[in-house]
Amino acid sequence: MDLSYSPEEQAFQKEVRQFLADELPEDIAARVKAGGEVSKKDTERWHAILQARGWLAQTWPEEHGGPGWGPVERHIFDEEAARAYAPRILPFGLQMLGPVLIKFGSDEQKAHYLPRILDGTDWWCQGYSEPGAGSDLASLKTKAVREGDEYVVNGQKTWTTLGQHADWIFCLVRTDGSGKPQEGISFLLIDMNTPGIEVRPIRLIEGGHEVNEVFFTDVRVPAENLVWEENDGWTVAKYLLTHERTGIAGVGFSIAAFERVKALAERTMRGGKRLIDDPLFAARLAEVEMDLEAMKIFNLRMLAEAQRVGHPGVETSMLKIRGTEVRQALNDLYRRALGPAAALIPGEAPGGNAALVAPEDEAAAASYFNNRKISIFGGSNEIQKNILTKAMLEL
Amino acid sequence: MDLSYSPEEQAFQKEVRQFLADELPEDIAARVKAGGEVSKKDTERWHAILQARGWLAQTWPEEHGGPGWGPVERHIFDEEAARAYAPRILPFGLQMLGPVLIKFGSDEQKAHYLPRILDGTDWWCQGYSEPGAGSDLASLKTKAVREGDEYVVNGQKTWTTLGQHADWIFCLVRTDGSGKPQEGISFLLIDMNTPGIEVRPIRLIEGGHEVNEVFFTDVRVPAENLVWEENDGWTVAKYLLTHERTGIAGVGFSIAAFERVKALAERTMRGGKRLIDDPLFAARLAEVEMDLEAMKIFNLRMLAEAQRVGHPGVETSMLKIRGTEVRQALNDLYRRALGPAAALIPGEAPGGNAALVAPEDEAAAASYFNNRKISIFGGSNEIQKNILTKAMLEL
Amino acid sequence: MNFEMTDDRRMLADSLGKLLGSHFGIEHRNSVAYEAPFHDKAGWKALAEIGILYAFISEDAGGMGGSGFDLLAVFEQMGAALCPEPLLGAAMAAPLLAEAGEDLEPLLSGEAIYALAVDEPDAPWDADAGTTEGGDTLTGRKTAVYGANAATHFLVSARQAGKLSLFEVKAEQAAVSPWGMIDGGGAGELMLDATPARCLLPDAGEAIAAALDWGRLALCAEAVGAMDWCYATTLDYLKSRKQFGREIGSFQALQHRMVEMKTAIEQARSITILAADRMDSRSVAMAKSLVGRTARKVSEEAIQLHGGIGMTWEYPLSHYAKRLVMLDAQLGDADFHTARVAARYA
Amino acid sequence: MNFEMTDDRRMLADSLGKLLGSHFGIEHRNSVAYEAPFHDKAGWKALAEIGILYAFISEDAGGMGGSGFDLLAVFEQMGAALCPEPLLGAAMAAPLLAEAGEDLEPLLSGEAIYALAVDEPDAPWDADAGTTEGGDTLTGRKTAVYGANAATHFLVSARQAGKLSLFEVKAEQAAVSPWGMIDGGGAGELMLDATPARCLLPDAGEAIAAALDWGRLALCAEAVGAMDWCYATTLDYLKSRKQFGREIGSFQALQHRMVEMKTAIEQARSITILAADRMDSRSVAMAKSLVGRTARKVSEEAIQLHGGIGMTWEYPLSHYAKRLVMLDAQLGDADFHTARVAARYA
Repeated sequence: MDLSYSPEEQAFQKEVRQFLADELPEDIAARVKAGGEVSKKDTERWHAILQARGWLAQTWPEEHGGPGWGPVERHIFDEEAARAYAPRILPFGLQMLGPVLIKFGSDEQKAHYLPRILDGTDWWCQGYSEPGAGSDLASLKTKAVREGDEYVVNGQKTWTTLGQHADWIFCLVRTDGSGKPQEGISFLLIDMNTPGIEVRPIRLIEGGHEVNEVFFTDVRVPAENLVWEENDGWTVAKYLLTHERTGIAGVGFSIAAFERVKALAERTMRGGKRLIDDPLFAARLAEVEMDLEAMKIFNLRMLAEAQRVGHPGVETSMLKIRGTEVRQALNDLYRRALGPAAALIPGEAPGGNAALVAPEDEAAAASYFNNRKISIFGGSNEIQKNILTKAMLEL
Repeated sequence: MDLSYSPEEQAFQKEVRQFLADELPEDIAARVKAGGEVSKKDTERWHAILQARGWLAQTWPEEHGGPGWGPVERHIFDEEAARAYAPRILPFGLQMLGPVLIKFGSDEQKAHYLPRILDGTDWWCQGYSEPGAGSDLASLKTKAVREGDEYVVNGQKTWTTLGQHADWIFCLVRTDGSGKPQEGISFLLIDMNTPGIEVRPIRLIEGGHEVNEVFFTDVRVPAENLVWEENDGWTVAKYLLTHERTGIAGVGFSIAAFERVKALAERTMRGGKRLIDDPLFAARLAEVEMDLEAMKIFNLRMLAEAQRVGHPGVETSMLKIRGTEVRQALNDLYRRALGPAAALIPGEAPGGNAALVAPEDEAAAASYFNNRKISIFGGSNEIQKNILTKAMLEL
Repeated sequence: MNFEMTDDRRMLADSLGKLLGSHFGIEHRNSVAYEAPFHDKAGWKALAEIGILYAFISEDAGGMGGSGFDLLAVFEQMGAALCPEPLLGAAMAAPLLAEAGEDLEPLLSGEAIYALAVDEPDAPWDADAGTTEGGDTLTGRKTAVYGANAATHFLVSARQAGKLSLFEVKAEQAAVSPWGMIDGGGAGELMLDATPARCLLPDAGEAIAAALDWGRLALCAEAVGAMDWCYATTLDYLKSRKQFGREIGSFQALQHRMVEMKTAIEQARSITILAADRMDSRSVAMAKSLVGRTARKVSEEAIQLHGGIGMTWEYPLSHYAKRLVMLDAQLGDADFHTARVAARYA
Repeated sequence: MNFEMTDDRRMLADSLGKLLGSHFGIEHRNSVAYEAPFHDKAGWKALAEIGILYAFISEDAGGMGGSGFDLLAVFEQMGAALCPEPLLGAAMAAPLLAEAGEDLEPLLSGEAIYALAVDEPDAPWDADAGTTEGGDTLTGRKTAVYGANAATHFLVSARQAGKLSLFEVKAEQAAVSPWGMIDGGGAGELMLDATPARCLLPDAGEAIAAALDWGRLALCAEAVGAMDWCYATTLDYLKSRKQFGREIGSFQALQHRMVEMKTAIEQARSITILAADRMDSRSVAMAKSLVGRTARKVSEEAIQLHGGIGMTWEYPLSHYAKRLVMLDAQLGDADFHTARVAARYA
């Protein structure tokens, strides 16, 4: 057993740290730390900085512009980036569509789309979920009917994250309704500027706008935008869902969240003593920290296994569950540590002498509420448990 | 709203307290407090004392020798008795068979069996569960075949509490195997001295002997020992299972358990201070106390409703679940409060100067383990949740 | 022993429920709850007209209630409708004004809106720890004053001659920095700088502690009302929503979680009844702690069992969920009150 | 980064597993575990002969192990087989004897059986709080000395010239009041009354703390082994047992609980690996706390998922369940170690 990184990995970790120290814009990191929304511009700036270093498309093979990292390198980058309050890399083009095109796309599709993802020309969003379908992805109803060289698309997608900024959407559509739900699905690339597409915002619980509904009314899509074979899109969809789940535990986010709670509790006074010195609060924090420390090792175990056998195992579902539980527990403690001031709406706090909390802590409650999503989206924890039941229990 | 007992109920409560102070033998109460086993003799003594006062058959109508109590009186008695460390009243004859005979028995059966339950002539045990059946009662396999004026019984019962002391057993047996599992069941009274009956002890996790397996090999039972109609025993069984669940929360036991933990934590030193002054331990105890205080009121709400409409509602299943959770949480804290000394086997502690814990606390761990049963037996908590699902969710 | 509401309270609760249903539908509620002054004058007037403020004052003192069960009847309805009006301040002010022998008519009629200002930033939830000094004027800062925007009067605690005293400050003479609450409604920072004040009670420690307990009970009752709503809504959802070809309510893992939610709510209701009956600080602390923890759990479970839809602003559940989580932070959170209960063992 | 066991450790673990399987079948295990002296001389000798005691000593000092991962390899097997032999004492004594420059041969060969005696009744788990005074003889009382019946030597902490020192007391010169443990194995009260003693380390505070951490790690590893066994056994049961006409494992509510159990065990294993790697007091405290809580939960869930059969003496699970619950009480329970971790924030 050896829990430490190899000398090469340690050197890489140092390199990542140095890169973040040198290249991550301070203003962006401050906004991430404060838990507020990261603008499209911020994301684009950060993507460009990463691409300049060749570190943007982290899961792509080198021949297509990836950095040639394995799961451990990606994990090291994730952890360091989260600690440094870097914005997340938007997954839609880079982690979702890119690998799909590399595996299933035609040579023309690869040549056309991949470079545009890398250089930021195309901002992609995802058209998977539909209203009333939830985790039951295969029940999708959006129809695409072939008419000559085009597909005519009608239907509705939902939970489309950052769709308001997107140039393109990759969609699962139904091209044949006669068989089982999983059959007759196709994977289509659609230009968001095509007539007949309407994007409507969905406001989330805490008030933010990050997801959307996307409506398709007689949207005409060139047939060459079909990826892989017609009616075999489920193969593509499954690949996308199971591909690259090594970052699923969100360890970096939890480490950053833990540091935030601890720092806040150190400077929060409650009746003459620091909150961190309150035995009950400290015990609650300690119990979450233990879970986090355990999860770090559990995550490394999964990474080592993924490196060894070439793909992550079913443990990723356990890590998804525990990862979201730990983050949500930390979000909860963070909000509670603020006491009554937690209630204030971020950005609407009274200023000057009347300030209630440090600006970086203002979004504690909003983050808590927003992060209820992490146990729902991306395959709810209940779905993960069903997956694990099948795999482990063989029942 | 009025949470207090009526003047009559208060007077009754006082009367019960006085009775317990006067009549409950101190040596028996000491044994109950110490959590050890209560002997058959102790139980018989206590039953006789209660019967002398007319308070033994608490759920029976007055015409058959009951005290004419309603659910509130029974609750008051239970609570006071538990606080005073009275042994429990054995339910098999008094709370199970008695009401069954009163509702389903022939006049001859009532006249013969009821007085013998009251005066202690017959010690009854229960023959419901079978190996491999668990909560799925209707799947029972013990067969009774009619031959002339007799039934010939073959099969096996299990989890027969205190069967080692019993004179009689009431059994569910299969008299017809052709229909649905619930059909073809009959309710039979069997003399434990009949040839062909063998009682084998089941030792429980903590080492105690309170339950048994009972084997029947060609046991001949007079046909007059059939209660109610042949093949309609399921009606009787259901009545027995749902009858009189108002005491199901075990509030009295939990109150006594809470007092025990608190008293122990008050006299236990941990590194120079009392355990009760440890903020973390005190907080854990406080959280259980709140649950217990809530449950007391929840229980009273159920009793008031039972008194109003004549029978308890589905809330009894919630009270069963929460009641066992609270008791088990208190058992857990009690064991933990003892620290390393909790491990010693009751009755085998070194004496004299080397004594480790007060004799009354010796059984803490044994009780903790033994009481894992309360969420399993009598309809496991999972079964209660299924019952509640059907009733409340109408799903 | 009787757990039925009296007819009077039942009638009040029913008419309150009807009024809230017609006046504070979720869209109107949201427009009031999330925009200053977080207060609908017409709605407040209607609430006052059906007499709910009288529920906070005993008959002896000119009201029609004044017991814990009166608060229960009112605030359960407020919670079920998620009404953001600043009623909490009135519930706490009423016994204080009565104790001080003040004219109660302005409060009872709804003309005056009172807010209680006792907490300070470094010691929220602990009136005794405040450092504001009192006299003819007050100087100091009070934090998280609920209903500050709408208030016409503040009841302010301050130290005077070594004792905790209670003062009245008129809103027009006070400097308030208001802020909106993420779960709806408004609060404010009361910035006192030689602010004119009138002493109502020179020795007010016990009276303030009791008033805070009234407020805590009100919050517990509000939570119970909101939890009932969440449970019923989630149950409806589980019965109607289909996934993988069947009602999601047919999944046993979800069924058992619904049973646990319902059981927890009944426990929370029970301890709230206990607190309303006893109205001693221990029972109220137990109720606020257990209800605070249960409310968060119910909120989280209701969202999770709904899935994505429960996360959206448009779906009313999200607002109930926010309220249920955030009310724990008002007047002492679960751990604060657990520690109070635990301290009594010592 | 590599989470595979080295070949040496794998071989040791395999041969230990085989030996335990053949020698300590559950019936023999129970007869040893629940009857004084809670020790099977032949079994102990066999354990010593395959060299497991060498795992506690570094190669430099004449052993073949000495790292946290060596302890892991040994105690996981001990836990999986529920072996009651007094190996914990040896694991803690080994580094102390090495530090003191004592001859290790008697320990390594299994001839000498060491027990550590540091806790006292009013301050269990806290060696520093002991009041026993040391010198040429010792007077005082040590509590919960594990393996006391079988021990040939006691390593005893006592205060000497203001410092915590370590003494050796020979079993034949000691007064021991032994007691059996409900989860199997024996402990004893060491009653010291001018008992002859030999000082091994005059300034032993750090060494004793480190030795206790080795013991805690051993208990964590033992728990992981026993939890794996419980999980596998419960899974088998769910697959084979039928109720209401179907495998009980087909009930989704039970499935989800199995997933939670498995996830919790993997977390416990992970933090045990962390502690074995770091062997600092914070990591060990975190491991002991998380493992202690997880072990209890696994024990309770395994019984509950089995139903009545899991409650019986005859069914091996009940003994694993007892061990998993009770090992939390050895060398500091979960709350004790949580408080230690929490105190580091201050």
